[in-house]
Amino acid sequence: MSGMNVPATIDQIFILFTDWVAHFFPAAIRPIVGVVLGVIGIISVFPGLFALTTVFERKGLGRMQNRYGPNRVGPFGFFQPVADGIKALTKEDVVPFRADGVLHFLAPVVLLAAVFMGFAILPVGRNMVLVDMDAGLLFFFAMGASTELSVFMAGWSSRNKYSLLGAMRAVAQMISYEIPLLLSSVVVIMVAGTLSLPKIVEAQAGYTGIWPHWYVFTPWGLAAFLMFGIAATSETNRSPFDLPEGESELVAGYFTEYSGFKFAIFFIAEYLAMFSMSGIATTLFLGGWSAPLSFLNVLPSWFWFFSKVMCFIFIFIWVRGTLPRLRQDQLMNFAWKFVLPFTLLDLFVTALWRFMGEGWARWIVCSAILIAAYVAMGRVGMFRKNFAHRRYRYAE
Amino acid sequence: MKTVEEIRAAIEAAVPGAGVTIVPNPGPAAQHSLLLAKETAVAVAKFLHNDPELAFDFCSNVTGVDWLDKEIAEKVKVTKTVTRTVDGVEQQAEETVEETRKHVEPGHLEVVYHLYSMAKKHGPLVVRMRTGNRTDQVELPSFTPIWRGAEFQEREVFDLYGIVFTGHPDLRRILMWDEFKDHPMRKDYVEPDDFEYEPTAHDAVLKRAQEHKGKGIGNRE
Amino acid sequence: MLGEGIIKGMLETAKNFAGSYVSKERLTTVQYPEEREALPEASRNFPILIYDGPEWEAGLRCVACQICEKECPPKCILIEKSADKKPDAVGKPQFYPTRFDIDIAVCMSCQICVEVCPFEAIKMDKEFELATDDRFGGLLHDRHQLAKSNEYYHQIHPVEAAEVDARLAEERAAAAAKSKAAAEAAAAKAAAAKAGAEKPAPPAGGGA
Amino acid sequence: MSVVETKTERAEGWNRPPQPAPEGEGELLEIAMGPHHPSTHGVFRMDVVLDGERVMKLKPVFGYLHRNHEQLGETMSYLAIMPYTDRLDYFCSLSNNWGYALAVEKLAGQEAPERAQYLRVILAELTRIQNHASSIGFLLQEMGASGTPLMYAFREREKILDLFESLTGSRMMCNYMRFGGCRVGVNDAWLNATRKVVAGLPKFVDEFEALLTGNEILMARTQGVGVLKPELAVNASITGPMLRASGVDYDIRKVDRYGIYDRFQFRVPLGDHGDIYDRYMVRVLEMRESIHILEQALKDVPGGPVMDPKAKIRGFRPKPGEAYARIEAPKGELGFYVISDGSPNPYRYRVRPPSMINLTVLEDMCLGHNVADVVLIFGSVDIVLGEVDR
Repeated sequence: MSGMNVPATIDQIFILFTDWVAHFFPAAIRPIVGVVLGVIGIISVFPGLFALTTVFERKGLGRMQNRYGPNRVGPFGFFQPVADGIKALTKEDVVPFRADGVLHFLAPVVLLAAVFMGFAILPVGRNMVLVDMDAGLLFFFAMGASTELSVFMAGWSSRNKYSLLGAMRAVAQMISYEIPLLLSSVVVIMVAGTLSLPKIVEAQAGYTGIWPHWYVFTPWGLAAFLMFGIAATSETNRSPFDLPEGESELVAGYFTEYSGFKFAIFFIAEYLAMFSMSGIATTLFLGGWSAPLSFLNVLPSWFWFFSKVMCFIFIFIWVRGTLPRLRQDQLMNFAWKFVLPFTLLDLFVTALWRFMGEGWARWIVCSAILIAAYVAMGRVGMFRKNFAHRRYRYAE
Repeated sequence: MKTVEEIRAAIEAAVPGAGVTIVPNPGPAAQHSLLLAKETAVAVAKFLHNDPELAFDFCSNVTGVDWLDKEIAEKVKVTKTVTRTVDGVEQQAEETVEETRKHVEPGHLEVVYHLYSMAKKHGPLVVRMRTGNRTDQVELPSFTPIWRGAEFQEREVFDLYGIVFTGHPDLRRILMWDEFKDHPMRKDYVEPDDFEYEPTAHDAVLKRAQEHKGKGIGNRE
Repeated sequence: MLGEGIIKGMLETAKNFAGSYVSKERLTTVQYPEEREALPEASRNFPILIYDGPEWEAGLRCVACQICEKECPPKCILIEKSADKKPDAVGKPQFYPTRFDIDIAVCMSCQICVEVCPFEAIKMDKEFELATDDRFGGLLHDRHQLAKSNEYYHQIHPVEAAEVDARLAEERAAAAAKSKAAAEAAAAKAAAAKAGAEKPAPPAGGGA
Repeated sequence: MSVVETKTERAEGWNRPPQPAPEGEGELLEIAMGPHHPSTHGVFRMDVVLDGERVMKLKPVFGYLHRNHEQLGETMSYLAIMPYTDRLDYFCSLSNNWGYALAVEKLAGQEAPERAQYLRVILAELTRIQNHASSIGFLLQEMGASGTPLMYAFREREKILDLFESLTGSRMMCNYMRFGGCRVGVNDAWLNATRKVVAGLPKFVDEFEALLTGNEILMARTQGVGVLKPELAVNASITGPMLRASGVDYDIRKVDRYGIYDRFQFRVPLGDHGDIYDRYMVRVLEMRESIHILEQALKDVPGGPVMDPKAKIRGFRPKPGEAYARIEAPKGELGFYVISDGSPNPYRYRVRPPSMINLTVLEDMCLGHNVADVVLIFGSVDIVLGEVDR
C-alpha cells in the first residue's frame, strides 16, 4: 500500500477501508463482510443522494420558474427532506376499505427491492463494484423489468379506477420502452464485446491527446445515447413521459391510494431508479468513472461517476421544468415508430463502423446516415403527418 | 336591422296566426320585445332563425322572470243612491263617493330570449314567452332544438324558476342538486331555516336571530 | 426539424434559471414576513373610524346616521344610535354611535361605506394581518378597535387625508360662518338665538 | 370576412352528438372526474364513461359553488351589486364591473365621461392580457408542464395586479366602475407606470411563445384535439376566443362598438381548425392585439372628470324598464340583463355567464378522445367556476 501515491489512495479509499474492516474477521467470512459493507454503502449513499436531489430538484424548478424553491427549513432549505420524511412517517397510512391489503403492502416493498438490486452491478468507481458479474447489464435490465410487476400490483390492489388506469399506462409504457432501451445498449455491447460493466468502462478508458474515448463521442454512440436517454426517461416515468402518474389527469396514477410512508417509498424508488438509470447511461456512454479530460484523472474516480450522474439528474430536472407530457397513444407511436426503428438503424450503423476500420471515412458515412435518417423520420414521419406550424388570419 | 314592428309584420306574414304582440320598454334603453304565443312560438323561432334576412343564429341569453300576482288598487268614483235619515225623515240622495277597488292581476312566469345574428352582426331581438300562471300551467316550448345555446340556460331557468320546457332534450336541475324541491329564484321562495350566528345581524337576519334566541343563540335584544 | 421547438423551450427555461441568479426581474418572490413591499396608497382592507383630537370617544366623526349600515352589501356593520347628543369635534351637538361593530369575517372590503359616508367618518385601513383564532369575538371589531386617529389616517393615505382635511375645514368654516351669521341675524332680531342647520350638508361621494 | 353558414334544420330529437360505439367486449369504466380532481379549476365534476381510455360519454355537473348571485342582486341596491360582480369571474373583475356598469347605464340612460371611457378600455385590456396569459398557463399545467408557463404568466400578472391595486385599492376584487364613470381618477404617475408595464409585455409574449408555440409535444397534444365546428359553435352560443378559434369572426368589441372601441385599430385573430391549438394561438394573438390597443389608448388619455357629475351614488333609482348590455369579456360574451321597477333594487338581475355557456359543447368536443385530452379540452374552454355556478 505504501507504494501508492496520494490521488490513488483517495481514489481507492473506500476499498482500502473495506479491506481494513474485513481483516478483523476470519478469512472465511471476509468476502461476506465485504459485501455487507458494500450493501451498507449503497443503502446509505443513494437514499442520501435522493434526499439531496429532492431539494435540488425543487430549487432548480423554482429557479426556472422565477422563484426560490424551499429555503425555510434549515440552511438554504437543505433540511427540507428531513421535514418531509418526518411528515411521511407520521402521516396516517390509509388502506382503502376494499383494497387487497397484502398486495397493497407488498407493492412498494417489491419495488424498492428491485430498484436496489440494480445498484449491485453498478461500478461507481475504479474497483468499486459490488458484484462484478459477467452478464451485469443483463442483470440490470432484468431487475429494471421487475419493477413493472410492483407497479401493476400497486395499481391493481388499490381498487381505484385512477390507480388501475395508471398501472395500465405504466405497464404499457415500460414494456414498450424496454426494447429501445435494450437495443441502444446492445450497440455498446457490440463494440465493447462484453456484458460486464467494469469492462465496458475500461473499453472507453483511453485518451486521444486529452480527449477521452467515450462512446458518446462517436456518431453511433451519440445516437444511441440520445435514444437511451429518451427510453430511460420513459422507464423511470419522468416528465415528459410521466403519464402513469400524470397528476393533472389521473390524480397520482398507480399510487393514488398510497399515503404516509408507503407513498414515500414510491417516491424514493422513483428517484433511485433515476439514479441507477443515470449510472448505467454514464457507464455505457460517458466512460463511467473516468475523467472527462486526461489531466483531470487526479481527481478520484468515484467523484467523476457521481458528477456525471448529477449532470443527468440536472437534465432530468431541466426537462421536467420545460416540457408538457405526451399522450398515451403518442407515447406508443413515438416508441414504436421512431425510437425503435432508429435504434435498429443505429445497430446497423455501428456494425458498419466496426467494418470500416480506422479513418475519417467512417465518421462521415455513419454521421450522414444517422442525420439523414433522423431528418427523414422526424420530418416526414412525425412532423408532417401529425402536426404542423400554422399561420393565422385576421379579420379587420 | 329591422325594427321590432317590421319584424312582427314579417313574422305575421310568414307564420299565419302567430299572435305576436309587442311589449314596449319604457326605459331609456328602448329595447322593445316581442311576446310570442306559446302555441306558435317554435314556428316563429324557426322563422327567426332561418329567415335569410333576419338570421338570428345566436341565442345569447335566456332569462327567467317571475311576476307575482299583482294586487292593483284603483280609485273609482262611484255614484250611489244613499238613503239617509234627516230629521226623522228618510231622504234619498245621489252621492259620488270615491272607492278603492282591488283586483288581482294573476302572476306569471316569463322567459326572455335575447337573440343576435352572428352572420349579419345585428341584434338584439328580445323575445319573451309567458306561462299561464305560476303554479300548474308552467309549460313553455323549448328553443333548445333550434338554438343549442339555450340548453344550459333553459335548464337553469327550469331549475331556478320551475318553468318546464317541453321538447328540451335533457331537462334536469343544473345548479341546485337533484333532490332539491323548490325553485329558489321565485319571488315567493321561502329560505330554509338554516340560521347561522352572525354578530352584526340586521333586518331579516336579525328577525331570524331573535326567533332563535330561545334556543340560546342570536344576538341583540 | 423535430425537436427544434423543444430545444428552444429548454433554452428559455435555462435563461430563466440563470437569470434568477442575476436579475430581480427573473426572481420576483418577495419573502414575506422578512421582506415587505410598500402598499400603494389606494390599497384598502377593512374599514376604520376616524376621530379628531386626542380622545377617541369624544372625537369620533361618526354621527350614527346609519347610511353605511344600510348600504353595506354584506351587512357587516351594526350601529346603535345614542339617545342623547354630544358635542363633536367642532362643538356642535351630534348623535353618536353607542355601538359600532364591524364583522370583518363578513366584510368584503368593497369600500362602499366609505363612498356613501357624508361625514368622512369611515375610511379604509391598510392593516391586513388580522388573523385570530377566535372566530366570533376576534373578528368582530367594536368601535374602540375601529377608532383610529386622523394622524393615523394621514399616515396611511397621505394625499387622500389631506384632501379630506381641506374639504372638512372648508365645510366647517362655512358652517361656522353660517351659524354665526344666523346668530347675528337672530341677535339683531332680538329673538331667541338658535343654531342654523342641524348639520352641514356636504356633497356625497368619495374623492374624485 | 367569413360568414358562417348556419345550419337551418336539425333532426328532431337531436340531443347529444352520436355516441361512439365501444370496441370489443368488456365493461365500460365510469369515472367521476371531480369535484376534487387536480385539474377541474375548482369544484367541477365530469361524469365520464370510458372504454379503456376512450371517452364514450361525458356529463358536466356543476353548481357546487352556487350562491344564487342573481337573487342576491335582487335584494340589494344597484350600487351594492357592483362588488359582487367582482366575484363572478374573479380573474377579470374589471371586465365584470364594466359589463354591469354598462347595463345599468343603458337602463338609466347615462354616459361615462371621456376619460372614464379610456380608463375602462385600458383596464379591460389589461384584464384580458392577464386572463389569457394565466389561462394558457393553466392549460399547460394540465398538460403536465410543472407550472413553468403558469409561473411566467403569474409573473406578468403580478405587475398588472400591482397596477390595479394602486388604482383601485384591491388586486382582484377591484369594485372600480360606477354608473356614469369610475370611482376614482388616475394620476400621471399611474399612467406612466402602466405605460412601462405595457412596454414590457411584448417581450413577455415573445418569451411565452418561444417556450410554447413551437414545442412539438404541445403541438402533438393539441392539434386536431377537441375540434369544434363553426356551425355548432354558433348554434351553441359559444363566444369569445373559443368561437374565434373555430373561425367565426365575431368580436363584440367590433360588432357592438361599445365604449370607445371604434377609435382603436385592432384585428381579430381567427383560427381555421377549431382545436385546442387554435384556441391557444388565438389567445396569444389576442394578447398581442390587446397590447396594441393599450399602446393606442395610453397615448392620448384626455383630461377631465372620471365621473359624470350628474350621476348619483346614493339613492339611485332608475325608471322602470329593462336593459341588456354585453361586453367582450376575456372568456366570451358577458351580458347583464337588468329589469327595473323603479325601486332602489333591481327587479330582475341576470348575468349571462360565458364560462357556463361555453361548457355546452364540452361533451361534443370530448367524445372519442382520451382521458388525457378531456382535461386539456376542458382547460382550453377557459372557465372560472365562480362564474359558472354564480
